[in-house]
Amino acid sequence: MNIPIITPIQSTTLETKDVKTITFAHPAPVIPGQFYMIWIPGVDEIPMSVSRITLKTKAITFRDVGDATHQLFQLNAGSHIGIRGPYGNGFTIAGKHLLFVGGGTGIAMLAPAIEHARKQKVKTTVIIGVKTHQELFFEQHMKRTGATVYVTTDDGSYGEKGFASDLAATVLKKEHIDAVYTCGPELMMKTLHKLCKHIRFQASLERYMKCAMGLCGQCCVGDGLRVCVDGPIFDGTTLQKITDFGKYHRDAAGRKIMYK
Amino acid sequence: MNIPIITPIQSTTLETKDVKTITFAHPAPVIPGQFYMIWIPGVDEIPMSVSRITLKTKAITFRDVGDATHQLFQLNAGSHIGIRGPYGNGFTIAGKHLLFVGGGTGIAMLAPAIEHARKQKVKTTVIIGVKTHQELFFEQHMKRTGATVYVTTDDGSYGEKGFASDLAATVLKKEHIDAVYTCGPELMMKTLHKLCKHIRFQASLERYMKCAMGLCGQCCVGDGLRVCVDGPIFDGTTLQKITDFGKYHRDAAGRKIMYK
Amino acid sequence: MVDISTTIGSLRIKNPTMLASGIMDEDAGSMHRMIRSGAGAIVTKSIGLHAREGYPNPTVLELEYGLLNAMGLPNPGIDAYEDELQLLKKSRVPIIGSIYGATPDEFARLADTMQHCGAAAVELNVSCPHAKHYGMEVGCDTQLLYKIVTAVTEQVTIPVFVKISPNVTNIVEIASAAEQGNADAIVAINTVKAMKIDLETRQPILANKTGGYSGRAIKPIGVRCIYDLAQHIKLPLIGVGGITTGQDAVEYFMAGASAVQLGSAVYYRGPDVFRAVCTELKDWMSAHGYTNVSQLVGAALP
Amino acid sequence: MVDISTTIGSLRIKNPTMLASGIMDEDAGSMHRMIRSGAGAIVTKSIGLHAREGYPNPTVLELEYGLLNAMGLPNPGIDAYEDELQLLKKSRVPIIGSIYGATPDEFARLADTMQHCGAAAVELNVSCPHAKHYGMEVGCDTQLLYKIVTAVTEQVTIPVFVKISPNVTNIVEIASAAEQGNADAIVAINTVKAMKIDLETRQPILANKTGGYSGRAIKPIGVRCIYDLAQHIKLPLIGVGGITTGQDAVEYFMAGASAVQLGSAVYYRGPDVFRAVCTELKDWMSAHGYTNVSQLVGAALP
Ligand SMILES: Cc1cc2nc3c(=O)[nH]c(=O)nc-3n(C[C@H](O)[C@H](O)[C@H](O)COP(=O)(O)OP(=O)(O)OC[C@H]3O[C@@H](n4cnc5c(N)ncnc54)[C@H](O)[C@@H]3O)c2cc1C
Ligand SMILES: Cc1cc2nc3c(=O)[nH]c(=O)nc-3n(C[C@H](O)[C@H](O)[C@H](O)COP(=O)(O)OP(=O)(O)OC[C@H]3O[C@@H](n4cnc5c(N)ncnc54)[C@H](O)[C@@H]3O)c2cc1C
Ligand SMILES: Cc1cc2nc3c(=O)[nH]c(=O)nc-3n(C[C@H](O)[C@H](O)[C@H](O)COP(=O)(O)O)c2cc1C
Ligand SMILES: Cc1cc2nc3c(=O)[nH]c(=O)nc-3n(C[C@H](O)[C@H](O)[C@H](O)COP(=O)(O)O)c2cc1C
Ligand code: FES
Ligand code: FES
Repeated sequence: MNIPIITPIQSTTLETKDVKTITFAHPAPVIPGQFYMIWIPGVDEIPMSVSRITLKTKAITFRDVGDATHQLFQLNAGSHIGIRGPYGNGFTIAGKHLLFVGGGTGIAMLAPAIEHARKQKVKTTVIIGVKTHQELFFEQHMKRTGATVYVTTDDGSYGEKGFASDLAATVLKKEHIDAVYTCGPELMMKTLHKLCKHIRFQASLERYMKCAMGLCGQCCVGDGLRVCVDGPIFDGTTLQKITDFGKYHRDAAGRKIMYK
Repeated sequence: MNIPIITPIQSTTLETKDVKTITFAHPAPVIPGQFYMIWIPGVDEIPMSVSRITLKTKAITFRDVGDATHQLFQLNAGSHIGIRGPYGNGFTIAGKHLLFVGGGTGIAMLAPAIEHARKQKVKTTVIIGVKTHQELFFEQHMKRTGATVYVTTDDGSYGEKGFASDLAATVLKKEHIDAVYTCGPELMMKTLHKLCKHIRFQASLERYMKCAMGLCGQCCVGDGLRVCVDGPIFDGTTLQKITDFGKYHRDAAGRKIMYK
Repeated sequence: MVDISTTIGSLRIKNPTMLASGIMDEDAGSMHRMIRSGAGAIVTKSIGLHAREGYPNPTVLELEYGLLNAMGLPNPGIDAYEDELQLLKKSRVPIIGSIYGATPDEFARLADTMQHCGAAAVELNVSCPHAKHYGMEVGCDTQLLYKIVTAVTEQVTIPVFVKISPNVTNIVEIASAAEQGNADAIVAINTVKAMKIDLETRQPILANKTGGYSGRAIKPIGVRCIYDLAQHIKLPLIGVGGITTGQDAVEYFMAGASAVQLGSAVYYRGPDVFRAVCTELKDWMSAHGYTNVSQLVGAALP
Repeated sequence: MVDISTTIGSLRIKNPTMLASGIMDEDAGSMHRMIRSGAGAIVTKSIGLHAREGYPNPTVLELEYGLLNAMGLPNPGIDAYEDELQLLKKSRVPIIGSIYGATPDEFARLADTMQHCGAAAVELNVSCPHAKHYGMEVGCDTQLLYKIVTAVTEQVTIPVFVKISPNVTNIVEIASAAEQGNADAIVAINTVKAMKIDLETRQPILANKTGGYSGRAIKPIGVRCIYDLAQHIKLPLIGVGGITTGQDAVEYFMAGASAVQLGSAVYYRGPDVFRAVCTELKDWMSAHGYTNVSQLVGAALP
């Protein structure tokens, strides 16, 4: 059986004015980078990466961007959502000094990987890139892991002014980084990918998902790679062969939508 | 799954002019008294008790009495039959001196129980009742187990003249018997049952069977006892409550057929 | 306190688990055992005017996820069956007489006898998928079905249930014909047409070659049928098909059924399945704050 | 030596396992992966004249013994899909263009484009059980179906397959209409109407409420459909429904299919299922002394 299991929300945290974290009981093991399908009964079912992993609970952190996320945003402790998963492959975390680059809400799904790295006492640098200070979240949380945390804002309202990828380029020049992990706008990840020709690289892709079971083909990239099963994490070599990476994704009808 | 598995016949033995033993590979454990459903493809599927049990092979022994048994009778080593089972409960063999009474082909299904008792070094008396000498089989086989074997023939052509139940009455008077096991014509078993008010008694019933899985109700006796699952072996106390025992059975349509 | 009694029109039953037709119901003893096992009502084997031996074996198989059968409507005929029913006259659990025939007149005569034998209701089997001239062949012809149901409802005063097949293009149309004929309830579903081939002998295993699929595999099909019917038919519905646990029963109730029937589950969980399902149902209801089956009926409808 | 190539009318395929419509076939990359995974032919997602987003999620569930889906025919529309097909033009594995529409004219236009894009055949989806105005709604009306098939066969020169539904009273009647319209093969079956209700929220889980049941649970239903069709229809048959192993394929062949399609098995066993099924098929055939698929086709027929 692979159907949504109705689960009560344990707690919610408002991270910014439009970003929320929802915690619920889910005792199954989850690898950082994996995701759930979250059913908002009567509305929609959408993919959400795991943003916090404990033995018995898991959390998701998301931005209110549309129908389903907006409904989800209204829910509070005690409300019920349907959970199926975890799905996908998750990150492979290895190396002596790791760089994590999160753009926008991307930092949410990197957080468990960063926590994991820090628990292994791995030297960890984190760049959180947001448009403006109000959109920033998880900075303190990441600092508490012992990672070195930089923030960039497009408008310079906090931290360094500029793009996360620019700062990443600087870090990559200065430090010896073994691996780069990223989640964020695909064009940002594409830029990072180009910087990481000789560094191990893993990026988490987002594609429209329906089954999340590797069957319907809705989420495919490249030569039939299913983001829901073969991803969402792809490494640099694989991304090299995915010609659509950074170029286009597809909508619910399967039409190409170019990134710009 | 509970479907006939096609199995080649390993060997056949002619026991009398119309009784045959068929041996086939079947590694599953079988309790003496249990039966198989034997599929003769294109003809019928019929219940047959196990007449010989080894670790890897099993046998059935049957009389050519109608359509299906006649077709089965023609088959030789290498022919294929379908096997499902074993089904039913089997005998509970316990006591210091046991009496087995087989009427007609009934001795066939008692044989594994007798062998089992003798392997446990239990004192065993066997009565084989047949109409006439030509119908006798398994006498030597039973003797080789070390049991005391008596034969009765209705016409006196061999052994003692008379009914198996008459001889059983004599044995029960002379010896201290702990338990009686029987298979044969139901009226004979009914007579024995009356003799065994104070002795542990187990009889194997035959009823028309269809599913053999306890579902269709075709084989039911008494208050809904399914011969295929709750039997075919019933003990004296249970038989006491089965008002149809020795009175009638039912045909394929469920009509009562009186014993006479 | 949880009350699991339910009503199907004017028929009240102590618990909503009925024995489905064709399972452990050819003789009084078997039906009595099912009563003792906790069934809320008993549906008899489908009985015709004359004795029928049914098909040769194999007649029943267990496949991976369900059962497959082609019994061929074996039954001793209504006259012989009367004797069985007489023995159950004192039963406080309702006996529902399942009958099959080819014409309105046959159905009416059978129903009449069932009523005389004390049946609390009759169930018209117009849905057996594998008997020439009977069952589905009758039940897919809406005009004939209408005539049959009318003939029966005019003949007897006990409630008339019509058991319909999922093997049709439009199940609502069939049920409507029964509704127009004044049926008191719709029972759905009978088995789904299916088959199993033995690869070694290159032949269908059932003697009748094709048969009817039942058990857990067909539950999603049965639930859908009840859900569709509930949206278009005003009659009470009785759900059948793959019900094996108390939760399965809840699913059928939510789809719109007022009671359920269990067939294959008697194989999967033994005759005690009725008591088990009732316990599971009560437990589920009290854990979820329901006190009455009627609160569940149709809960998932739009 | 075992030869598992097969023919469906004039179409010869290297192995008899085709990718079923709707699975991993919305874009050229996916289809290319399925080709690399060993599929003998690819059936595209069902494509219409215009883009369709399909139903909201949940659209696919795994039930106990099979899958349940109500995608709602999502597709980018034939114009956008042309680009995908262009990328497969060099493929040596036949691409079969699945199309859906509401009228004969729509089907004919779609078929025409498919032919221009290099499709080796078209498959008319007149059997999707959960899309208003399309699929089954079209395929259950024998007159409309006849007109659609005729329109398509008059329009294109490539073979025309018609994929039919098991959710009908008489599947042979439907296939006959297609046969009369000059179809080249019948594909059976599409999914079986079914549903799943969530007990906690008291609502159907699929956004579309009801959907289509596929996978292992429906194999006995699909085999029966092919077996019935094979006895009444002269066209080559393609079996679909629950095929997961080589032995499942053998069962469909014996029932009368000349080739098979795999859908849900891609979930159960991964994309490599095509290669696995072919290996199992070859092993079974050589163990049983068969050298050619045609020796199996219809072996279980009376
Ligand atoms: C593997 C994966 C992990 C994700 N993790 C997160 C996360 O941790 N936090 C977060 O905020 N967002 C995450 N997303 C994105 C999130 O799924 C979408 O923002 C959400 O589905 C939007 O739904 P909506 O109804 O609110 O928006 P809509 O108004 O329906 O659409 C807004 C946009 O969201 C996307 N979207 C809508 N439905 C889906 C769907 N079924 N699958 C994928 N994308 C869809 C489309 O691109 C659409 O254009 C993830 C996406 C994927 C594929
Ligand atoms: C549990 C059990 C174990 C049996 N073990 C043996 C055995 O070891 N040796 C042996 O010779 N016989 C045994 N029988 C009897 C055997 O099954 C029948 O002799 C056989 O079925 C006759 O089939 P037929 O087609 O040859 O005869 P038919 O001409 O069909 O019928 C002859 C009689 O056999 C009986 N019969 C037919 N079909 C069935 C059926 N499906 N189930 C039960 N009875 C049937 C009927 O009473 C019928 O009147 C056993 C029966 C049962 C119930
Ligand atoms: C062995 C067997 C015999 C059946 N006989 C009948 C019958 O005589 N009349 C009838 O209406 N339905 C008959 N059915 C169908 C069941 O009553 C029921 O509709 C079907 O099996 C689905 O329910 P289930 O999944 O609980 O078994 C029979 C089913 C089985 C398995
Ligand atoms: C997710 C999914 C999507 C499907 N989409 C289509 C489709 O677009 N067109 C079509 O003709 N059949 C479609 N089908 C039906 C399959 O092609 C196939 O007929 C059915 O699933 C039975 O085969 P299976 O048991 O091997 O899956 C779909 C099935 C599934 C599971
Ligand atoms: S969402 Fe269906 S294959 Fe990935
Ligand atoms: S033979 Fe069916 S219950 Fe015994």
